[in-house]
Amino acid sequence: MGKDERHYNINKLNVVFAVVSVVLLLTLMSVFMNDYDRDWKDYQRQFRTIEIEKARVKLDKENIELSQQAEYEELEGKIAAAKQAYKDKCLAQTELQEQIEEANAKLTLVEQDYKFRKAEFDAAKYRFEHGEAYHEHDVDQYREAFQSLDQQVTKLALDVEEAKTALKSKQRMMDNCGAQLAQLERDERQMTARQSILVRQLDSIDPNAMNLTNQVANMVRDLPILELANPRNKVEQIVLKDVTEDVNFMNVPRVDRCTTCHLGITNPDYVNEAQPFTTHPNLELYVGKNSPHPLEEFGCTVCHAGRPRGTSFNGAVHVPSSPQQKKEWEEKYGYHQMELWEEPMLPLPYTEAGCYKCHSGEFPVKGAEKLSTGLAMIETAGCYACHEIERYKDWPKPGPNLTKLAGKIDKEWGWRWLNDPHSFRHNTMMPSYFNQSNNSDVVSKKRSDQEIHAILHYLFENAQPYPSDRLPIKGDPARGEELVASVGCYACHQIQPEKGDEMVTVDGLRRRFGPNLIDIGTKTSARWLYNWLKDPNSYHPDTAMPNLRLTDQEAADIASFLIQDKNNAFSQHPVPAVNVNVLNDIVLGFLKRADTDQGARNTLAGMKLEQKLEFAGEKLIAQYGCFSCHNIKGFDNAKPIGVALSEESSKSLHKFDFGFLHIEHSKHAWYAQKLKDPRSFDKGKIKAPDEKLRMPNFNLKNDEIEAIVTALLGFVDESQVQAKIKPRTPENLAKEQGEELVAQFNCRGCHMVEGQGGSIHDSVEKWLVDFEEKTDNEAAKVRDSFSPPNLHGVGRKLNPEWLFNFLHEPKQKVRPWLRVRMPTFNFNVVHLNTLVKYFQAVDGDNFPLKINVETGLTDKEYEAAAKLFSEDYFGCTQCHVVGSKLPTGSQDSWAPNLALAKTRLQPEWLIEWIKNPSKLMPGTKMPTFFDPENYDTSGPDDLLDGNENEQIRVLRNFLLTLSEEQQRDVAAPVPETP
Amino acid sequence: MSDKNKPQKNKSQKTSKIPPRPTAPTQDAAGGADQASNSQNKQIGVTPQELQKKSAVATPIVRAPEGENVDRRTFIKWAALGWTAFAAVIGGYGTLLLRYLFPNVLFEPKQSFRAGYPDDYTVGEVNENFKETQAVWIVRDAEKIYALSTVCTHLGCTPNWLESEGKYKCPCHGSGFYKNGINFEGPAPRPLERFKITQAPDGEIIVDKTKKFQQEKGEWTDPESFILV
Amino acid sequence: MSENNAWKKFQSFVVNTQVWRAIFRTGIPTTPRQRMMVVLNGVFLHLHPVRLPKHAVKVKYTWCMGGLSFFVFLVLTITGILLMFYYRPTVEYAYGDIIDLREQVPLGIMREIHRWGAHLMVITVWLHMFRVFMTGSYKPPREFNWAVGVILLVLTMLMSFTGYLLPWDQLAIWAITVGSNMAGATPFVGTGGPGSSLLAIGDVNFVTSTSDAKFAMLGGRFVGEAALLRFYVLHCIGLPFVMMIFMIVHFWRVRKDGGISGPT
Amino acid sequence: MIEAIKAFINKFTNPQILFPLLAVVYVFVFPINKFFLRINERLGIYKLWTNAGGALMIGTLFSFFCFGMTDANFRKIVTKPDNVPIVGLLFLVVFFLWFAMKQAYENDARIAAGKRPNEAEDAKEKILVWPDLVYIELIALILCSVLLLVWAMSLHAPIEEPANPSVSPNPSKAPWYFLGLQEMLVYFDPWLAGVVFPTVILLGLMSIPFIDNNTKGSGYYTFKDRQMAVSMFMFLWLVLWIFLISVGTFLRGPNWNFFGPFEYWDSHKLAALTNINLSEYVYMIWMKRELPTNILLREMWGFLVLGIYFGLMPLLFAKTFLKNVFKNLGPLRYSVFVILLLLTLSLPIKMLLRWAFNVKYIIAIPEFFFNI
Repeated sequence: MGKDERHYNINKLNVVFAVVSVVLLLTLMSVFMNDYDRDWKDYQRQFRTIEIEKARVKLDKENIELSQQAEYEELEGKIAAAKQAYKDKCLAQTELQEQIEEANAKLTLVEQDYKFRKAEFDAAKYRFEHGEAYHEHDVDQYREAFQSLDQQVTKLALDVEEAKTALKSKQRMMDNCGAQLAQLERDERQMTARQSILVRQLDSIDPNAMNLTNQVANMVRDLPILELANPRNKVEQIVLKDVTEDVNFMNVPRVDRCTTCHLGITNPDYVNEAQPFTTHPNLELYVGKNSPHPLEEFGCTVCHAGRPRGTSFNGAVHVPSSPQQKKEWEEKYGYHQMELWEEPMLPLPYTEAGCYKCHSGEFPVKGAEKLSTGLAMIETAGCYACHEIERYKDWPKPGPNLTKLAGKIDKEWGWRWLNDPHSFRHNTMMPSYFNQSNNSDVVSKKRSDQEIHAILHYLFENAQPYPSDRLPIKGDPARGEELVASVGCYACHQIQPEKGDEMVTVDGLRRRFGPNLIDIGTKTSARWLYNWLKDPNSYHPDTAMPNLRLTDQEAADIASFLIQDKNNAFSQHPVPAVNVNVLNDIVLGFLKRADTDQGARNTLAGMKLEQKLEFAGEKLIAQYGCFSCHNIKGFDNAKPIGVALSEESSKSLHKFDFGFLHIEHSKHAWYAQKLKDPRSFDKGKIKAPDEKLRMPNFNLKNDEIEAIVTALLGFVDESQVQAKIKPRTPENLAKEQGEELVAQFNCRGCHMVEGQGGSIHDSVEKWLVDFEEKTDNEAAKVRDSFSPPNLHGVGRKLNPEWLFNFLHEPKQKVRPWLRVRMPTFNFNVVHLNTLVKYFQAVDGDNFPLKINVETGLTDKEYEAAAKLFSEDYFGCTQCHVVGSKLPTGSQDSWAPNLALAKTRLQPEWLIEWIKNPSKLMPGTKMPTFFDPENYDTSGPDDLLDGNENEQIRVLRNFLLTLSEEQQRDVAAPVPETP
Repeated sequence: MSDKNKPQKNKSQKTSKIPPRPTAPTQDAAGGADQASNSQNKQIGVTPQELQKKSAVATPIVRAPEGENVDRRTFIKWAALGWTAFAAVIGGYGTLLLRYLFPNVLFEPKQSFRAGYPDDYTVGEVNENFKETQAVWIVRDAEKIYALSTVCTHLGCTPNWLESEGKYKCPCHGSGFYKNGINFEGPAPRPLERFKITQAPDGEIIVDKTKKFQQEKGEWTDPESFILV
Repeated sequence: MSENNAWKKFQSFVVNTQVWRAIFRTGIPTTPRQRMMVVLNGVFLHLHPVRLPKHAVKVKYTWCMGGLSFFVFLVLTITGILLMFYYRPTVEYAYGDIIDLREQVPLGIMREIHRWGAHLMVITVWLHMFRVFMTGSYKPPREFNWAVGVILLVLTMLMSFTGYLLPWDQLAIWAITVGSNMAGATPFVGTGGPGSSLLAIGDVNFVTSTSDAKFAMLGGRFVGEAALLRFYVLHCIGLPFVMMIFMIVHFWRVRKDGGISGPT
Repeated sequence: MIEAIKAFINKFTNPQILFPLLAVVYVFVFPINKFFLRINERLGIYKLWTNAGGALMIGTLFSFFCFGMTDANFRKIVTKPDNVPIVGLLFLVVFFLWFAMKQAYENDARIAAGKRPNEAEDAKEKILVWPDLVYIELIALILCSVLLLVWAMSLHAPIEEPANPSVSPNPSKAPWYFLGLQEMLVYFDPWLAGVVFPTVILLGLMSIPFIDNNTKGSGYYTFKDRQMAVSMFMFLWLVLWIFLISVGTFLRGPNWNFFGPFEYWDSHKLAALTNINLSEYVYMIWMKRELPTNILLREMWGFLVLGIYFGLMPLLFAKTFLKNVFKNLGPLRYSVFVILLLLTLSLPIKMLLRWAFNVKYIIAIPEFFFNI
């Protein structure tokens, strides 16, 4: 062996080599299979099965429908006959056919000849033009060539024409012969259009419907490797250039692959299919082709979040909406959440959060009920006061002004209230600071008692006197009760003793806009109430509580009614005495922050009890942030104490402290826990009293929490969707600002604005039943007449000047029969302008819109108009108030005061209104006098030659002459100041 | 110059025997093939038959050394298996590379668009809805619907549809086209192009701009170039 | 005198240090033996034999085109590497980066050198081939090396072609469009090539605009983002890698086939 | 006067004139067999390969460019940054052609006189590589570097407007070294000009050593020892490669129309394209009837022509004027050689058919993109 210079046995080497090669080959093959095997392919296969099934069902239906149509059968028969006829008559004309062929050949030849000669001609033309332009030597030669070709081409063109005519005449004979068949076939195509599409669809997907070759092809095309060419299973993606993904260094186009598995998402046929094939709900609003959010332009993840490029269940970072679902997914998909993805999919209950990033300027967000509720909760609870939120930057403080506190409550009540506000008023938005999970132990409790004392002390010491008048007259509680029910208090307030179990809604929150007035007698005095009602701004300059212009008597009545309600149990809650030792600890703690231990002790020793209380009170107010919601003397410029929330949900999950709580590690779970029990993250932690979490407990119900969490999840960085956000045009800004004011002053408590609101209607109905002796049915019928008006279209309808003045001081009685009052709000000029602009912007009009139109009338016209106005024709006064004259018709159709038309209404609008009221205000009670379907014949024929336009114009002008004082012979004027 | 020996020897091997190829056999075990091809080169003008014969003789690459020529059959079997598998692996690597070159998705802008339903178009109308966004006219005549490119075949300007005159007229150099896209005046050398047009399962029209049909190539009769209605 | 002496002393000290001798084995080549050893011992000079027939040293015979091609290749490699520091192969940035090479980057002339060097290399390679043909140097035993040379010629042109796209200007994309359209006409595997419609089963076409030769080249249906990246990778890594391998073979075979050709 | 010269050159450079002319001149400059060699000698064309001849060629080329540079249109095309290398290439090719041929003729003269070629004389002496060759190389590298640096400084690399896929420049040209192929596109479909021919060129180049079994002429410049090989190579290299590149670069303007070197590139220039397929010739023009609908029937004439060209011609050649070659090479090598030769010739043949008879395609099956 040594001689051969060999060591290994070649046979053995061969065997080893063969084995390792085969192993490598097998490994390589499994690489291919591993790459080939993807979940989404299974889904696409499944989907195809469903698709085939659906198409088959549809086709069957279509076929049955067709076969039931007599027309179709008839057509089939006709076609068969026509075909036979064509075969017999037309095709039999062999001579003609030969002629056609011949003519065709001739034409082709002549045409080619012409084409070539024409090309030569064009080139010669250029050469000649060029030669002439540049004075070339051979220009004459070029000219000659050009001219001769010109002649040839002209001649050939004629030849072509001739050949064409010849062919056409022959062809026409043939065509005429087959014209009937062609027409019939066209009819058939039209009739079977849907069927043939289905047939074609099935041909392309259904193995049973295709021939063998295609079956083979469809198998082959999806094989490993070969699938590179023309596969059926493929990753679907939507690339969105203007909806970006934030990759920290920059924003890059978003690439959504969700539709790879969610294949039926835009197809309404799949409503009842299971995920992932089911149709998206509400295609008119989302994803649908004609919706405002078409799939191609918005994709999926910009709203739903998740990992857009993922093509597997876990890769897309789905998030279960409940623990059960999580368990289910774990079993079914091997689910686990991808931890290193910042934007996991929004769980189903919180999906509406996705709307916010684009619709952050809207109040409320239309179509997103839960998100709107969440935002309304944030507004009502005043979260923005402690937590900076971009949207609520300039909003007033949500709590009452405490600078004149001493005039309203006593210290004892104050102590009990601070100790546990919810025990006095179950649904108050004043949150609980004490008796919480991190300060309920005995030591903390003792400390809390003293803290409350200190805070109250500070507040009372620093309260200005409230120069309130005594009740001038004795009030009548019964009348007070009726007034509360009728003037409109229930638009914002409720008197609700028990916690209801109704779900929180935007509308419900409007009725909770002002405090629940239950047990108010325990809280304050009739005197304070009287003064508050007469002039709320004197107690709280920024209050949203308007002035209802109550008479002294009315105010006294209401005060005396409200004061009756008392809560004795609450009053009996013991108030502990001031404990100097505990107080000393508190004071010392605060002192030590700025001093040495000894220094602090020295200072403490030098303080009197009063001083200690005052000192501790101030520090505690600063610590708890009371000033964020309430005006408190000495805290005018203090900064809010909470975390800014404007882009809270763009924050990395790592920045959320879950403490020692065993809850799911997700933003939504954290938010929910924080809202449920804000202090619970302190659990198990050892903290000094001033280190403890401070966020108070709002006693929120689960549905309220869910709504708020939805809104919070929506608070994200908007840079990704800049291109999709409504442009900040003056109109849109006017709308935004107006909507903001509408929310701030709770206009929707009384009015329908942009189709939402009018929360007061129910209580108006109740009032009608309770106090006006109407039956339930009657009340339901006339409740709209006795409720504040719908503000739909007022931008176009009202004269902006009038609107401005009316909002400022609503003295004029447009609807004198109403008991509910348009109160006087504390609007400043900016507010007023904003509102007027807003209403105009909503109606698409530019501010300021004021058209001067000629409103004069000739005598003849006046006469005609007066007739139209009268009972004989339109009978306007049946429903409309004119001046102080109430309508003659039934209450449920009473309508505004026409005497105000002159100053109040836009003349142009009036024309359109008279013409077709329900076009401007769908569902209006105003009758349509001119039938829009047959407009030209709709008016009375005997006036103004039956010219409808003229009739409307004179009627409009007539209305504009009406006034409170003088009216020409229509109704006896009884002028009266409102 | 003094030490001439070494390079000289080297040289003599290389240069002196050209042609034919240097005869000094390379010292590897697979020298057989080399030698065969050497002899081939010596006599110029080998016929192909000869060539084949020679190479056939030269094929056994490995001479079984003494002591190993136990079972020639097994030997060949294993060698064949090993080398076949190895060749398959090399082929597999090639396939891997090939497959890798074709991604599953494309980031190119979509070349197809949905254009509503046949009923959205009236007979005889030239629909300009997609002229701006997609550079396509959709035309419906008595029988069919087709999609015309709005790119002039002359220099790529965009012609205008003149309803009253029933023609497309290019503003750049005055080329004129009939409603069906055939050129009849001006410098345009050929008719406008048509695009692939099909119907989705829901009956919606889909225009695919990746596939063009040119009249001069006789492609307008292709069933994908129109929809029958 | 003493100065000179000191210098000599210093010189001999340096030359006799272990470091010096570790690096330079032969010393200053003044004797024929040392001159031989220089060539024999140096890894780079070892490309050459120690001595050559006189004609092979004459520029008249060799034109030096092969050596220049290699040199220009090295220049292109170095300038290319430097250009990569400032160039990003994306549709967003490529064009601007090229502009900035002239406008802003210090010694951005690197790009000019690279571009003209590329043209120069094509020319020198052609002329090298021309010279090799004219001296009949492809004849046995150099047939194989001639074939390797042809491959290197093709690779040179492919290098130049792939680099042509990178500035991402009109010149670039249209030149590549013209070039890549030809790939689209490849028989059987190009959509526009003869026989492509035969590679179909039933109604299912297997050669489509996303699965033909042109697509494999461009990574897209037309010259776009993917094409830029593919060409960049091929230009900077793929083709140079292949080229290096063939160059090694080429140089090795030049030596093994008996050095530069000459008359017998 | 100058204008007249320019007009003349404009016309003269039209490929339809220049190419045949070049082909004819080529035959005499590079005589492929004894017959042409005799003419060559009689006409004294071989004198081109003397110093005076070299000076004449370079001088002519130089003065042509000098003259041309006075013309704005010429200047515009020639000084386009990417065209400059081709101007350089032209000079280099002419120089090195002369340089190689000069040495070849010198050697031929020596051999005729019974001496050995110059190289053989030199080869007797051995030279140490260090320092002679190493220095020569170093100097060459330095010169090359100087050239590159000066070139880089004096001429900016081109950068045009940003890429725009929707606006194609007219004309759109491939990189200059592929312009020969693009020029072929005028006469052949892309699958031939862009795929088949380049492949054949490469394979053909690689097969040269195996077809050329002439043992003489290795390692020295010579013409007469390898007359046929050199002449054929010159046709490919000078006529089909360098010339076509020059045409593609300098003489093809908008719409790939021909423009003389002094002509303004007017994108409105029209050239009559009246080409017609062989089948149309046969059926429509000669038989005066419509084309048959059956593709095979329609194109059988084209297939017939091609069959004759590639099937019968080699046999015919083998019997006639390539008899010696056939004997020399044997059937296999001969087949490869002759097919390559025929493919090479197919380009000028197709050009001539196009110019003389407006033949568009010999076989036209656009249905399968199969046009020849």
